[in-house]
Amino acid sequence: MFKDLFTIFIASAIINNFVFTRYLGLCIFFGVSKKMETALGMSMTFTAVMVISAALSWLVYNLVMLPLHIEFLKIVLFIGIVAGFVQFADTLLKKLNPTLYYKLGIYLVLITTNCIILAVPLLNTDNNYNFLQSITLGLGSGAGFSLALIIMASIRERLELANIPKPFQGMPIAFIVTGLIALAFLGFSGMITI
Amino acid sequence: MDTEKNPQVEARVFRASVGPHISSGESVPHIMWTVSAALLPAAGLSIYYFGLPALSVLVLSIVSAIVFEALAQKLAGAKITISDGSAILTGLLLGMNLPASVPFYLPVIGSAVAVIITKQLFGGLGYNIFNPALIGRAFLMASFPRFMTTWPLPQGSLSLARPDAVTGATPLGILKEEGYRKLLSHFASRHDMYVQLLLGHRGGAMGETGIVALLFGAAYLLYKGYITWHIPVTFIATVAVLTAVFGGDPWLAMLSGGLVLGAFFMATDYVTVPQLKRAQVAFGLGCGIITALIRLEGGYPEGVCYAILLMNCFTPLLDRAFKAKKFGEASAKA
Amino acid sequence: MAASYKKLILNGIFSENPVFRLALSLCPAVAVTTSVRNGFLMGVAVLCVMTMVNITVSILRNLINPKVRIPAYILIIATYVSITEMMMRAYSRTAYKQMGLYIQLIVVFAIIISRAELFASRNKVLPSAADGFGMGLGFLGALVLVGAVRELIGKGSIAGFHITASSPLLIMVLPTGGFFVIGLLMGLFNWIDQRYYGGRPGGGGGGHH
Amino acid sequence: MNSKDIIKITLNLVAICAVAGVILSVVWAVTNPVRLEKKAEELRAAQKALVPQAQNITEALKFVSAGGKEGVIYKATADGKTVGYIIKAYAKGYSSFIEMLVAVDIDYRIIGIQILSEQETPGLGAEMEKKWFKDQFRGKTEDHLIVMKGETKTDIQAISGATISSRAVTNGVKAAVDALRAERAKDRAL
Amino acid sequence: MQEAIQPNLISIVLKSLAFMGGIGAVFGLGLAYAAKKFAVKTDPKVQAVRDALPGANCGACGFAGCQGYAEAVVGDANLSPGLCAPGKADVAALVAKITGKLAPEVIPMVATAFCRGDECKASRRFKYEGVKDCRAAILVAGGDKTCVYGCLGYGTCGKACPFGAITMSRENLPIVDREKCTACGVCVAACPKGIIHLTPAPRKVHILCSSHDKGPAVKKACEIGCIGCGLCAKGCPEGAISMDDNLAVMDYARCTHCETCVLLCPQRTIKDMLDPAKEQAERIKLPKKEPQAKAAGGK
Amino acid sequence: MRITSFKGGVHPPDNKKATASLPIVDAALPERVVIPMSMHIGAPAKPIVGVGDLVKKGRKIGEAQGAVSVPVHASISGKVMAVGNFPSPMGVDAQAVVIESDGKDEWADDISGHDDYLSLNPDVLRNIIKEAGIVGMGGATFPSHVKLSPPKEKKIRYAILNGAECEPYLTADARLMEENPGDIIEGLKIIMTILRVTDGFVGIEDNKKAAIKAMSAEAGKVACELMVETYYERDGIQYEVPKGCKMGVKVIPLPVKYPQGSEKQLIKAVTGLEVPPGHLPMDVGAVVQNVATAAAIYQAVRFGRPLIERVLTVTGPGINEPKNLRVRIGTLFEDVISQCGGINKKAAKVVMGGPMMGIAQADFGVPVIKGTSGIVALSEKEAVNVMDFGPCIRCGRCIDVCPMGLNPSVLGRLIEKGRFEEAKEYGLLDCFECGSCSFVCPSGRPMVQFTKWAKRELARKKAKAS
Ligand SMILES: Cc1cc2nc3c(=O)[nH]c(=O)nc-3n(C[C@H](O)[C@H](O)[C@H](O)COP(=O)(O)O)c2cc1C
Ligand SMILES: Cc1cc2nc3c(=O)[nH]c(=O)nc-3n(C[C@H](O)[C@H](O)[C@H](O)COP(=O)(O)O)c2cc1C
Ligand SMILES: Cc1cc2nc3c(=O)[nH]c(=O)nc-3n(C[C@H](O)[C@H](O)[C@H](O)COP(=O)(O)O)c2cc1C
Ligand SMILES: Cc1cc2nc3c(=O)[nH]c(=O)nc-3n(C[C@H](O)[C@H](O)[C@H](O)CO)c2cc1C
Ligand code: SF4
Ligand code: SF4
Ligand code: SF4
Ligand code: SF4
Ligand code: FES
Repeated sequence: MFKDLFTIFIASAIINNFVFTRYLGLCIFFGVSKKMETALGMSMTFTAVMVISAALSWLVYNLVMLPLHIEFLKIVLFIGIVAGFVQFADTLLKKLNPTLYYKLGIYLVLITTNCIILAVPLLNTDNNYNFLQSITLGLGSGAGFSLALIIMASIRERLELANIPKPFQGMPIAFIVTGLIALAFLGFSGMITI
Repeated sequence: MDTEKNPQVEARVFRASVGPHISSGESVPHIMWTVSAALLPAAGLSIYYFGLPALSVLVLSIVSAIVFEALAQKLAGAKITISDGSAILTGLLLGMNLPASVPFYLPVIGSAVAVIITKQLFGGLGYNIFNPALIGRAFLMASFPRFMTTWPLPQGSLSLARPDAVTGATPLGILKEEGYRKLLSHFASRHDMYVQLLLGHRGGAMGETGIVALLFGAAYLLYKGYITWHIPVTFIATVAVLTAVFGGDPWLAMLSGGLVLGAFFMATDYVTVPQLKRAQVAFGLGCGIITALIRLEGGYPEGVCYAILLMNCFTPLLDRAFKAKKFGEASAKA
Repeated sequence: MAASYKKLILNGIFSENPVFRLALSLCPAVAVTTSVRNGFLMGVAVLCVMTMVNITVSILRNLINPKVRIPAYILIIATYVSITEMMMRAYSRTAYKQMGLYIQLIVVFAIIISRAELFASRNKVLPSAADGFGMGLGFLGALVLVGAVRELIGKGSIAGFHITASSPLLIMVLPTGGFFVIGLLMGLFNWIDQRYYGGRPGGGGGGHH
Repeated sequence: MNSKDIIKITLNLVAICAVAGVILSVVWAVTNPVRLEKKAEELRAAQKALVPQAQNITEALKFVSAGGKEGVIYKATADGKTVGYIIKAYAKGYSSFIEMLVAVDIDYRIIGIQILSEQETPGLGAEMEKKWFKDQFRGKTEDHLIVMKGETKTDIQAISGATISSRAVTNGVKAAVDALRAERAKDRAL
Repeated sequence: MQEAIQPNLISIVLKSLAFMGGIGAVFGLGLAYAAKKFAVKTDPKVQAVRDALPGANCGACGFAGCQGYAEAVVGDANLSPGLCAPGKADVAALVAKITGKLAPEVIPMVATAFCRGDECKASRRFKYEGVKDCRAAILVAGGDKTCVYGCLGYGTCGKACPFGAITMSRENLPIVDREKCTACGVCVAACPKGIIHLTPAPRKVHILCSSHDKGPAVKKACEIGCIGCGLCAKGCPEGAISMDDNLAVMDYARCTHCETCVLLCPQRTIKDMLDPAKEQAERIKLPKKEPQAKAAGGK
Repeated sequence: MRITSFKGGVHPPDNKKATASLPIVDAALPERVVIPMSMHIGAPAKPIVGVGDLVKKGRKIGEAQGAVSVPVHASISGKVMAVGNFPSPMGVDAQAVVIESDGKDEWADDISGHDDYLSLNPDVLRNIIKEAGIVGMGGATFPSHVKLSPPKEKKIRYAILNGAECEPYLTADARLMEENPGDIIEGLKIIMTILRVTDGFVGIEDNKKAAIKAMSAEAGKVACELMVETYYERDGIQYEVPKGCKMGVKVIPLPVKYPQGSEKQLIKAVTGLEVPPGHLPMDVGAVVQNVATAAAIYQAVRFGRPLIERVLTVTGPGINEPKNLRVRIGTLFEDVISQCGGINKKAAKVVMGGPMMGIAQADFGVPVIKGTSGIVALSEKEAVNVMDFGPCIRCGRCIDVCPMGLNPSVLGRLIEKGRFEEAKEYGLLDCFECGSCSFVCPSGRPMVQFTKWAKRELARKKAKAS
C-alpha cells in the first residue's frame, strides 16, 4: 500500500514529471518561471489547490456521479470544482490575509488555466484510483510541477546574466531550455511505467 | 603646467585601467588546450583500438564543432572566438562519446546541436546551462538510437581477451540484459575482467574504453589544478557505494561505462557545474545517485550522460544554495 | 466593416498568435504536433470550440452576473469541449485515441477564457465570432506549422507523403523535439520581426495571462 | 449586496448549469450508443481479422493481466466447435502498457496478434505495430517466444533499438497463453 | 461499467439536470455569499490609471514603476497627473480625467546630447582598457577624453534607454532617435558626464558642447568644442544665447530658429537639427514660460 | 611563532630585486610643488594662503575641515604661485596650492618638538599628530589621529604596524625598516602610549629578511616603561596597567602572500582574530598603522615636523634607474622620474602604487601625495590588457583566492548587467578591491573595476535618495 503510494508519488513528481515528460501545464510553467520568487509562490499555491481539488473531485465523482451514471459530466465537474474553489479562495484571501493575497492572488487565477489541474482528476478516474492514491497523485503532480518551476526559475535567473542573442531572449530560449531539460529527463524513461 | 620640461615623457600615450595591472598569465585558451591535450592519450588509444573510423569520427566532430561555432558567431554578429579552444574541446569530447562505427553525419549533427543550440543560443562560452557535448550525445541517442547502441569491437592487437569476447555490446549492456555471470563468462577470471576493462579492450564509446589513458590525463589535470577532486571523487565513490549496497560489483561499476570520462572530464566542465566546492560535492553526489539509479532501474544500461545533464539542471539551484563563506562571518556570529 | 473583421482575424493569426506571440495553450502545441494531421485536427477542435464559446458568451454577456462571470464562462467552455470530446469519441475514434486527453484539456486553454473575457464579453456577436475564429485560426496555423516542421524533420514526410526514405531525426517526433521546434520558430519570427519590422526585443509573448 | 442578490446570482449560475446539463446529457445520449457500437465493432473486426474462420466470438471470462488491468478471454467457435481463443491482455512496455489481442488455437499455437493500443516511442517501440513484427508470432509455440537481437527465423527478432518493447510484447503474449492455460485447467468447459 | 447500462434519455437528462442544478446552486450560493461576506473595496481608479499608463516601468515619474505612480496619483490629490514622461500629453490628459485633476500643459521634450567631439574631432589622453561603459570608464582617471567635459562614447546612455532611442554612431557619439525618445530622462541620469539634456522637441537649434574650459584648452582637446568666444551670444537677434563660464547656453524660449548663431560660430559647435522639409511648420512660437516646464519634465 | 594566515590570496612575482638593496636617497629639491588639499580620506583641507604669499617649509597652508580631515603643509619654502584646480594622481582634478621654490629650503620658525614625548598626555599626542597632517601612508590615507581615537567602549589590545609591503615591486617600507628601525619603533611606542596598550606587533612578510632583522633588533631594545596610566580588557577581565609597566614589541614574520598587508588579513595573521564583515579593526581590539606612518608620527612628535615628505619606490622595467627616493610631497611625477634616469621605451603603463592596487597615470604632470608609495612603470608584456576581457567561464579561481571570501564571479556577472543591488546582497561592500580575483581570472575580467563602479553607482543612488 505504502509502496504503491510512494511509486505514484515519485513517478508523478520526478520520473514522469508532468512538465518534462508529459508536456502538460506549459503555459503557466513558462509564464511564472521568470523569477524564483513567483515560482515559489506558484509552487505552494498550486500544490495546495492540486491536492484539495483532487480530493474534492474524487469525492464528488465517486460518491455522486458514478452512482448516477453521469460520468460524461466529469470534465464540467472537475473544472467547475477548480474554478469554484479558486474563486472562493481568492475572495477569502483578499479579505482575510491581504499580504498573502498580494503574493499569491495572481497565481490563484492562473491555476484555472493549467492543464495539470484537469489532467490529474482525469487520470485518477481513468486509473480507478482510490481516495489516497488520488490525493497522492495530486500531491506528486504538485511537487513535480513545483520542482520544474523552481529548476526553471533558477535557470532563467542565471540566463538573465547571459548574452542571449536578441531574437531568442525571453520565450524562445525558455522553450529551448525546456527541450534540453526534457532531453535530460529522457534518462529516466523506462524507469517506471504508469 | 610646466609640461614641456620633459618632452620625451609628455609625448607618449600610455595605457590605463583600474588595477590590478598584472595577471597570473592564466588564460582560457591555455586551459582548454591543456584539457584537450590531457584527452589525447585516450583518443589515441581509441584510434588504436577502433582504427580509422575512430579517427574520422573524432576529426569530423572537432572540425564541425569549430565550423558551427564560427558560423553561429558570424550570424549573431559576435566576435569569432574559435581560437579559445572550447569548441575544439567540445567536439573532441562529443566524438569520444560516440561509437566509432557511426555514420559520418552523426558527429556533424551532434556538433551542430552541441555548439549552436546548447552553447551559442545561450550566448556562447560561459553562459550555457548544459554540457554541450553531452547534449549532443543525448540528442543523437534520441534521434539515432540504433547507431548509438551498436558498439563495434576493438580491433587492436593489444588484446588479451579471448577472441569471442564481448560481442558488440558494452559490458554494462551485457550486465543489464544478461546478468553478471554471463558477463563474467566472457573473461578468464574476475581479475582478468578488471584488467581488460582498465585497458579498454571492450565495446563502448571511444572515450569510455581506455580507462588507463583517461586516468593518466585526469591525473595531469589534477596536478595542474585545472580540475579538483571534488566532483570526480564523490561521483565515482557514490556510484561504487550504491552499486555495492544493491549487491553489484563496485569495481565493475567504476571501470565500466563512461564513468571515468564523465566524472573527470565532463562533470568538471566549469561552465555547467556549481562553482563552490561544497556545492560541487553535492553535484557529484547527485550525479552518482542518478547514474546508479539509471543503471539499476532505468531503461538504459548506462546513465552517466543523463546523470550529468540532469544535475546540470540543478547547477543554478546549487549555486544559490551554497554561498561563499565571507571572511569574518564566523566570528561575527560568535 | 468587412475590413475590421479581416483585421480581427489577421490579428489572431499574426500579431497576437496564441502560440508564438501570446505563448498560450502550449501543451498541445508541444504534445500533439508530431504530424500535420494531428496538428490540424487539434487546431480544428480548438477553432470550433473557440468560435462557439465566443459566440455564446457574446450572446449571454448581458445575462451573466459579473460575480459569477468566470465560473459561467468556464462552464460554457467545458460544455463545448465535452460535446467535442463525445462527438470525436463516437465518430473519429483513431484521432481520439491519439489526442483524447488533449481534447479534454481544451477546457483549460487560457487563450479561450481570455478571449471570452477580454473580447466576447465586451463585443457584439459577429465581431466576437470573428475574433474567436481568427484566434482559432492562428492556433490552427501554428499547430500545422509546427506539425509540418516536425513531421518533415522527424519522419521525412509532409502530411503523410514521404519525402525521404528513412526517418531522419527521430527526436523531432518526440515531444522534446516540439520544444526545440517551437523555440527555434519563435526565435526565427522574432528575428524577422526585429530585422524587418523593428519589433521589440524579447518578444514571443509571455506574461499575458 | 443583500440576500436578494445572492439568490439572483445563484439562480443565474443554476440556470446556466442546468442548460449545460441538458445539452450534455442529450449529446451523450445520442453519441454514446454510437461510441459503444463502434468500439465493439473495432474489437470484432480485430478479432475477426485474427481468426477469420470463426463464426462466433463470445466473451468467456475475465482475468487479471499485467499492471492489474483487466484481461479478457474470448472463445472463437465455428460450427459449434471451438476453433481458438482470443485473449485481450496487457504488457508493461518501455513507457506504457501495451494493450493487445492474442489469438491461439486449441493447442496453444499462436494464430496471430494485434496491438490495440500502445504509447511507446514513435519510430522505436511503436514499430511493433508493423506487420513484419506481428507476423513473426504466427504459428509459434510457447518455446519459441524468445526475443533475439539478431536475425532469426525460429524465434522472435527484436525491433532494433527497442529490445525492451519487443520483449514486452513477446512476454505479454506468453503470459496471455499461460493465463489461458491456467484458466482452462480450472474450467474444463472453456 | 458505464458501457453496460443504457438508461433512457429522460432519466439521463433529469439526473444531469438535478446534478448540474445542484452544483450550480452550491457554487452560486457559496460564491455569492463569500463575495458578500468578504467583500473588499478596491479603487477602480487605480486600475484605470494603471491601464492608461504605457507600462514601461521606466521610473521617469519617480515612483516604483507604473503601478506605484497609479496608486500615488489616485491617492494623493496634489500629485500632478502629468509625471509620466513617456506617456506625453495624451496619457497626462487621460490620467487627469480619471483622477479628476486638471490636465497639465506638457511640452514635448526630447533628449539631446551636448557634445560633438567624436573620435575624429576630439582626442583621448590615454588608452583606456576596461569595461566599455562610461560610468565604469570614469573610474580610470576620470575618463580618457582629453576634454574632461566631453562624451566618453562608451554608450551607457544607449544601454540605459528603455525605449531603444539611442544608438552610438561609428565615431562613438550618441544619436538620439527623436521619434522613439519619450523624454523619460533615464539617459540624462545615466550619463556620468552630464552630456544629455532634455530639450523642447520643437526647438532644434542646439549648442552642442558642454566644456567650460578656456579656449586654448578646448582647441587642444577638440576641434568642434565651444571656445567661449561669445560671437553667438553677441549675434543672436533674440538674445537667446548667454555665456556661462566659457560656455554658450541657449534659452530655448527665445530661440526662433533664425540660424544666425549657426552661421556665426567659428567652431561649428552650434547645430541646426531642423528637418528642411518640415522647416516652415516647425517655426511656430513656443510660449515663453517654457523654462518651468523644462524643469518639470527634466525632473 | 607562525600564526596561520588568511584563506585565499595570490602569489604574484615580487619583482623587488631591482630596488630591495638600494638605500633610500633624498630626491633633489623640486623647483615647484603642487600640493593638493585632499591627500586624505575625508573632507579636503581649505587653503589658507593666497597667491604671492611667502611660505616656509612646514608652514600650514591648508586647514583641516571637520573631524575626519587633516591640515596640509608646505613641503618647500618659496612663493605661492597659484591656488586652483590641478590634475591629481587620483584621476580627477583637485584643488591644490602651487609653490615655487626659493631654493633655501628653510623650516618654518614655529617648528618645535618634545624630548619627553612618551610622557605626554594621549590627547596632546593626538593633536600633534593631527596638526602634523599625518595620514595612513600604506595607501589608504586615512587620518591617523582618527584611527588613534577609538571610542571609549572599544578596548584596544593590539597595536600593529604593517610592514607587509605585499605589493610587488615596492620596497620603500622595507628600506625604511632596514634603515630607520628606530624611528618606526619609537613611533609605535607613541601609538601604544596613545592607545594605552602594552602589546605591540610589527608584521613583516618573510621575504624581507633584512628588515625583519633590523626591526627585531630594535624591538628587542624596547624595555621602556609606560609613562601613563593604562588599562585594558582581555577575556572580559579589566586589567589595570599602572605607570611603569613594561611595553613589549614583537616582530612577526608573515607568510609571503598578497594581500597580506591588508588590514583585516594582517590582523588575522598576527592575532588570529577575524574582523567581521562591516566592522572595523577596533571591533576586535586592534589598530593597524603602516610603518612609514609610525616613523612620521615619531618625526612629528619628537621634532615637530609635519608630514611633508615620504619614501617611495620608483621602479619597473620602464624606469631607467630604479630608486628608493625620499621625496617632498607635491613633487611632480615627471621630476621624480627624471631623477631616476627617465622613462624608457619599454614602459607601457605607469602606475602610482603597486601593480596590484595602484592607480594608472595618464601623464606625469601630477604630484606625489601622502599616499604615494611608489611609481611603477610596467612593460607592455606584463601590463595585463583587459580591453577584450572574455565572459566568466565560472572556473571558480576567483572564489578560491578572494581573501574576503566573496564570489567575485557572481559579483562581476551581476554588475556587468547593471544589477548593483543584487551585487550588494552578494557582499559587494565587503570587497576591498585587492584585485586577487582579477589577477587569477583566466578570462581577464576587470573585477575591481566592476566593484568600484557598482559601489559608486550605489553611493550615487543613495545620495540621490536622501
Ligand atoms: C492524463 C491522461 C493520460 C492518458 N493517457 C492515455 C494513454 O497514454 N493511453 C491511452 O490509451 N489512454 C490514455 N488516457 C485515457 C484516454 O483519454 C481515454 O479515456 C481512453 O483512450 C479510453 O477511450 P475509450 O473509452 O473510447 O476506449 C489518458 C487519460 C488521461 C486523463
Ligand atoms: C528517446 C528514446 C526512446 C526510446 N524508446 C524506446 C522504446 O520505445 N522501446 C524500447 O524498447 N526502447 C526504447 N528506448 C531505449 C533504448 O533504445 C535502449 O537502448 C534499447 O531498448 C536497447 O535495445 P537494443 O538492445 O536493441 O539496442 C528508447 C530510448 C530513447 C533515447
Ligand atoms: C589589498 C591591500 C593590500 C595592502 N597592503 C598593504 C601593505 O602591504 N602595507 C601597508 O602598510 N598597508 C597595506 N594596505 C593598507 C592596510 O590595509 C592598512 O590600511 C594600513 O596598513 C593601515 O596603516 P596606515 O593607516 O598607516 O596606512 C593594504 C590594503 C589593501 C586593501
Ligand atoms: C575541465 C573542463 C572540462 C570540460 N568539459 C567539457 C564537456 O564535458 N563538454 C563540453 O562540451 N565542453 C567541455 N569543456 C569545454 C568548455 O567549458 C565548454 O565548451 C563550455 O561548456 C562552453 O561554454 C570543458 C572544459 C574544461 C576546462
Ligand atoms: S533617449 Fe533618453 S529620454 Fe529619450 S527615451 Fe531614451 S532614455 Fe528616455
Ligand atoms: S553621452 Fe554620456 S553616457 Fe552617452 S556615450 Fe557620451 S558619456 Fe557615455
Ligand atoms: S572580490 Fe574584492 S576582495 Fe575579493 S579578491 Fe576580488 S577585489 Fe579582492
Ligand atoms: S576567475 Fe574569472 S572566469 Fe573564473 S570564475 Fe572568476 S570571474 Fe569567472
Ligand atoms: S495548454 Fe496551457 S497549461 Fe497546458
